[in-house]
Amino acid sequence: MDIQQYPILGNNDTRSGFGDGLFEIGQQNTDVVALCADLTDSLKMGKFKQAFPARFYNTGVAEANMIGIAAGLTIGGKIPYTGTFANFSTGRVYDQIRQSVAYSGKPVKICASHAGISLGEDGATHQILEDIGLMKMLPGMMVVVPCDYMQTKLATIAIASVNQPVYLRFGRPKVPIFTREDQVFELGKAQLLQSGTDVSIFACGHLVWQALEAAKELATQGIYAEVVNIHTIKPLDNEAILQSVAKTRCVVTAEEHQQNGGLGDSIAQLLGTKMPTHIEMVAVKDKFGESGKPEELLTKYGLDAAHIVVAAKRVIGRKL
Amino acid sequence: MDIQQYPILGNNDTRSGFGDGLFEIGQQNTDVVALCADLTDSLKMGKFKQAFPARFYNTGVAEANMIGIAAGLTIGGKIPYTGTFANFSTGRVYDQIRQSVAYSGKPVKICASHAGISLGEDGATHQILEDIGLMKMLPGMMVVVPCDYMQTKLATIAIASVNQPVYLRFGRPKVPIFTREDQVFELGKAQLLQSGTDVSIFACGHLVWQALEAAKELATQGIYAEVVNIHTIKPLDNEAILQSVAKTRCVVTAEEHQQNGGLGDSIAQLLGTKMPTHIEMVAVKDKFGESGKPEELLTKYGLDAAHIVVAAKRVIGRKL
Amino acid sequence: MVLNAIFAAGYGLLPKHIIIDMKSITELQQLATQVRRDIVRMTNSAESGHPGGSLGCTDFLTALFFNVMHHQPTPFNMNGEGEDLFFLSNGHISPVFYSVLARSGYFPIHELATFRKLGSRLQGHPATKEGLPGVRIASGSLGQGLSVGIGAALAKRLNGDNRLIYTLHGDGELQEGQIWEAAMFAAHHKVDNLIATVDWNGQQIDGTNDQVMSLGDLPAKWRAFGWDVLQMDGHNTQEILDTLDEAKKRTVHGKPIAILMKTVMGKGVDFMEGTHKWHGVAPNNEQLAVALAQLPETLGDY
Amino acid sequence: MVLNAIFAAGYGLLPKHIIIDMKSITELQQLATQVRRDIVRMTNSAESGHPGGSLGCTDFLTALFFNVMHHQPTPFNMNGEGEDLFFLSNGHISPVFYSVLARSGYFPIHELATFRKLGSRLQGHPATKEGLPGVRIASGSLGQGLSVGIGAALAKRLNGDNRLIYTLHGDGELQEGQIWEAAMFAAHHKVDNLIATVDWNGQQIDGTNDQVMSLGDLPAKWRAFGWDVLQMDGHNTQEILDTLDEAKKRTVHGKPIAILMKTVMGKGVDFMEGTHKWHGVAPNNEQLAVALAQLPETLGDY
Ligand SMILES: Cc1ncc(C[n+]2csc(CCOP(=O)(O)OP(=O)(O)O)c2C)c(N)n1
Ligand SMILES: Cc1ncc(C[n+]2csc(CCOP(=O)(O)OP(=O)(O)O)c2C)c(N)n1
Ligand SMILES: [Mg+2]
Ligand SMILES: [Mg+2]
Repeated sequence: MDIQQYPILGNNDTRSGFGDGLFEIGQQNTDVVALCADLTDSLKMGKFKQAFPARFYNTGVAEANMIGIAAGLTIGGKIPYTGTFANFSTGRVYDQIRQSVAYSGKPVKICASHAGISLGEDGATHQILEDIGLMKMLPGMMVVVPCDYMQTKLATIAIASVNQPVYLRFGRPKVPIFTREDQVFELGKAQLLQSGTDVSIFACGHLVWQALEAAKELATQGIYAEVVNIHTIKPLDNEAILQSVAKTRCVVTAEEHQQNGGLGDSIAQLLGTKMPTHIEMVAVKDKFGESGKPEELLTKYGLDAAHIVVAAKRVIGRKL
Repeated sequence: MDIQQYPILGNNDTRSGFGDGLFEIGQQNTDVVALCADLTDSLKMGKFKQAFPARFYNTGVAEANMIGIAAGLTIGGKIPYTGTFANFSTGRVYDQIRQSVAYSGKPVKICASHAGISLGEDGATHQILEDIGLMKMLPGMMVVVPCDYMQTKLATIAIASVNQPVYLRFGRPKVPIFTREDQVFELGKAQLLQSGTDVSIFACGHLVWQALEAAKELATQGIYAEVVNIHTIKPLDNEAILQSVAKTRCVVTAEEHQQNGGLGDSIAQLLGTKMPTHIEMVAVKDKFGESGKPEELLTKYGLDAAHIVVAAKRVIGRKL
Repeated sequence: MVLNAIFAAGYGLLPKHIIIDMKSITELQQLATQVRRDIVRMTNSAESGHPGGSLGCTDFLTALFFNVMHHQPTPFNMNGEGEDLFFLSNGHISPVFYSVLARSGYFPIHELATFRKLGSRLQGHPATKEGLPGVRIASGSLGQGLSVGIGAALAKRLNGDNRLIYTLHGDGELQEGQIWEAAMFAAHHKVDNLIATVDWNGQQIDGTNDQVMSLGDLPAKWRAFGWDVLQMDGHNTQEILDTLDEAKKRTVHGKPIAILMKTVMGKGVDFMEGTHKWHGVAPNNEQLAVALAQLPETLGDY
Repeated sequence: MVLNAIFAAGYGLLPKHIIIDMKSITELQQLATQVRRDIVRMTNSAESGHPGGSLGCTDFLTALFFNVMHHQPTPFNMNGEGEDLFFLSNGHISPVFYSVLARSGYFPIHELATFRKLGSRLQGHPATKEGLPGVRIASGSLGQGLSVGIGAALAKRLNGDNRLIYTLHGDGELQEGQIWEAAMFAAHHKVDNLIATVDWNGQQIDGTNDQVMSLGDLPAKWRAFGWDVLQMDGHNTQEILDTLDEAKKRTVHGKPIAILMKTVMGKGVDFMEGTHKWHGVAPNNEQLAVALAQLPETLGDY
């Protein structure tokens, strides 16, 4: 089997992809407005703010109000991007998103940085591991979790044209860039990064790179993993997933999220209702996070290539 | 096969079970305090308020504050029960529950009425179908969804002794009472209501009665369904579920909740990781609800005995 | 004032002086009586809903929709360019909102009969999903509408559209913290194309505001949050028109404007007046008959 | 004032006059200098954390923990019967909180070295999960601590425990609506065993409050919400003690008490003073050296 080479093109945080994408779409489309709740630099929204001060609103530390204002701005034809940490983008304002955005069908783009445990030292109050689950339960909400700087940039631009609410999740630490600006990036379409026959690894966000690393390691052991980037968790690309599983007949899911409610559960639901298959989930096991360096935490909470390798071997051993 | 008879012992709303249970535990335990956000009668908390005015707090229309105050009351040894509609008990205050209750390990009892689509005429803004999913993602949170008046009463009393946060979900409409006051009710232990061999129906809340009705109907067609009441969704009684599925080899889940994130997903996760099995989910399919009479809505959204029957037959036809 | 489509072609440019259908005080009062009939009939028929706050806000909303706002019922334009926009934050008083919308021409008045029934566009709380003309955002979960109104006001500013945003809030609703987040924002960002009205009926579900959660010195609260505050009697049509006029004059002066409107919950139906008991209970058939006897039919029932 | 276990057996009955370790102003100031050293050393070592607000609140928290509160560091009692309790609502200033706790005897001072490191009890934001003595609730997500403090105050009232609750809040934090929900509740329920202090440094992450989201007339806001309001200079130890004394005298008079405390973000380290830039940035080694040179070691570094 061929192991795809994904050379590291650089190292950057996905939030910078958001900041750069926001600036670019702001240039292209004057209806794009941006809101931030006192975290402009953390969200990398400074470039947009500088360039388009009249289209940038700081709400102060008041996230609920930010969501409501964003919803209101759509009435008047604006395309609002809200930016704050993932916890304050979702859990803090769930009911506001639910009523004023999702149920009202307003095309607000809820953009969330510092998602997952890899935000590091700030600790569990900030490390939300439930945001994918929160947002995917809302009817009409698109949920997008790009894998690196470049894909986050493309996703940020792409969601402007989607006439529905979108949740865009990204993170804090610098991670390898391995997708290219000229990639085909289509919302809602899973991305086959590595073909394989023995196990399907479905990953999102920071764990896509870990999945590719795991596949390389597995290949040295004669195990050929298929790696699929599920950058859009909702709507889920059922077809691509079922097609891969039909071939490999066992699954590993990998995400920086609670096991309950995340990508893994979306796939378990799909398979349970369509094609029962053994699954191993690489995810946080119903625990709060803690302070530490991003890499330390990913290892401690079992969210790295090594754990994906172990999970893959285990699930292959259980194939039906 | 024997079809268990569950005579209807009465008709009452589960929220009255909460109100009566709260009053009873309030008599037994002077550390029990109750809080409500301007919905005292809807939550049936009037009896407690009347009897123990000094231990009852109305926060007005301010749910976030209510949760924080409840958390604070535990520091001082109190056992606070908060009461409001399910939407305002969860989505409105997710971050407050997350930080001040769940992560802080405070034994607040979050009691939620008017859950699900059966709240009826108020419509989708109030019909939360995501609350089980919201609460089950929180580490340390127990999630309890009793099936009738009597069980809600017992559950309300039982959770006082659990030294951890609990989410207790119940509803608005009057529904059959079929469990008895002297029943064995153990938090965390699934309740086998009907033995069967052909399919396992795992249900919670109002849909347990519908599942029993469905089993009766299926029996007339020579299909023997096992009906298990999963009144505690977290921690899930994995053992009981796996034991049942080992026998029946196919599953229907039934709940008044979004399919994404609910009981069905909990069971799909368990089975996908332990015992892949065909599942049919009776749940709301990624839609908001609407105004109408409870029964009309349960039918329209596919949440009744008839739909459970169809699902059971369908999944039996797909058995591995 | 209600505009119809023909005048509105190419609006946004709509000249300020086109007043198609300005009502006299008497006409407004008659309209209000009809709206009150609609409210009690709708809630009776639905066997649910919120007559109390609806009846209390009838005089205000009638005046606002028929003599104050520049708006165009048909064809309904979600983005409302060139129109004044209204947002109902206390969504539970949907009966009065729907009645006023229907009677302004947004949708057929006979549709009021479907209120809260399966498949209706008239959801228990206002919703956009079913496409009811006149509703621009869902409400019902309290506390969100001021933020939404501010967003719409900011959009108007960006679009160079000098029409105004009106919002309505319950007094109990002001206990929600989001209201004060929004209040602070509007002052800071000088959102001065916004007029927020509070239904100051002193009642909420569990009792009076003072019993449940006192609002204290309410004008002082709004002033401390940087708003220009007016007060009015919400049942005196002339005073409503004058106050709204004054409020409009004060727009574009750097401050958001709050009108604290004293009302009586249940106004117009004697047995409903002044008690929280009628916040969210529908009249039964007997009660309906008594109520209707107090509310002469003026424009024809739906 | 810090009490130790031996005096506290059977407390709740603890007599008011037992003052074990009352410090002079000079001693408090020396302590504060040491706490400031701890803050810059901890954040430097963690390469993250929030020195700015921590330094600004050092004088207040030192005075509070060493001369004002009746509290018992060991054995730590989560429920704090018979003790005054403190809640840090602006959890990001955990460095000053941890330093003051350690130096009060809640846990060994050498543990300050573990701040924000894997496996530490000193989480980035205060947490209870790891069992750090002195922390009674998690904070970090802003806006929640006033509600929590009110709950603890109500519990004290129910328990017939006449000790007090102290809370601390950032000024940016006051932009969160939950604060105003809590403020309204405390006034309505006359929670008068509560003293809430605001770190009025005029700064938040993106700039000054006035740039980001002006708090307007802050004393007027608290008064309009029914609170008894005091103001003080948060860097004048004598004024802090006097104001806290006055605040204590005003408790149990039917109103919750707010102290608006003027501080300078980054106080005590010249290059950090008065700018939001040091809200959440750790000093590097060079900056640390400069900072420490301005802060003489008084009680011994951890
Ligand atoms: C966030 C939220 N919490 C609670 C409710 C339930 N609720 C509906 S109306 C109401 C009382 C509101 O009082 P007020 O705003 O004064 O309205 P009025 O009773 O005067 O019509 C409450 C608590 C809600 N709809 N939304
Ligand atoms: C709910 C919430 N929103 C946003 C943040 C991110 N955040 C942390 S501190 C801060 C600024 C707070 O300003 P202030 O309270 O004045 O603290 P200071 O900067 O003065 O220390 C923000 C926005 C948070 N921790 N919690
Ligand atoms: Mg009211
Ligand atoms: Mg500040």
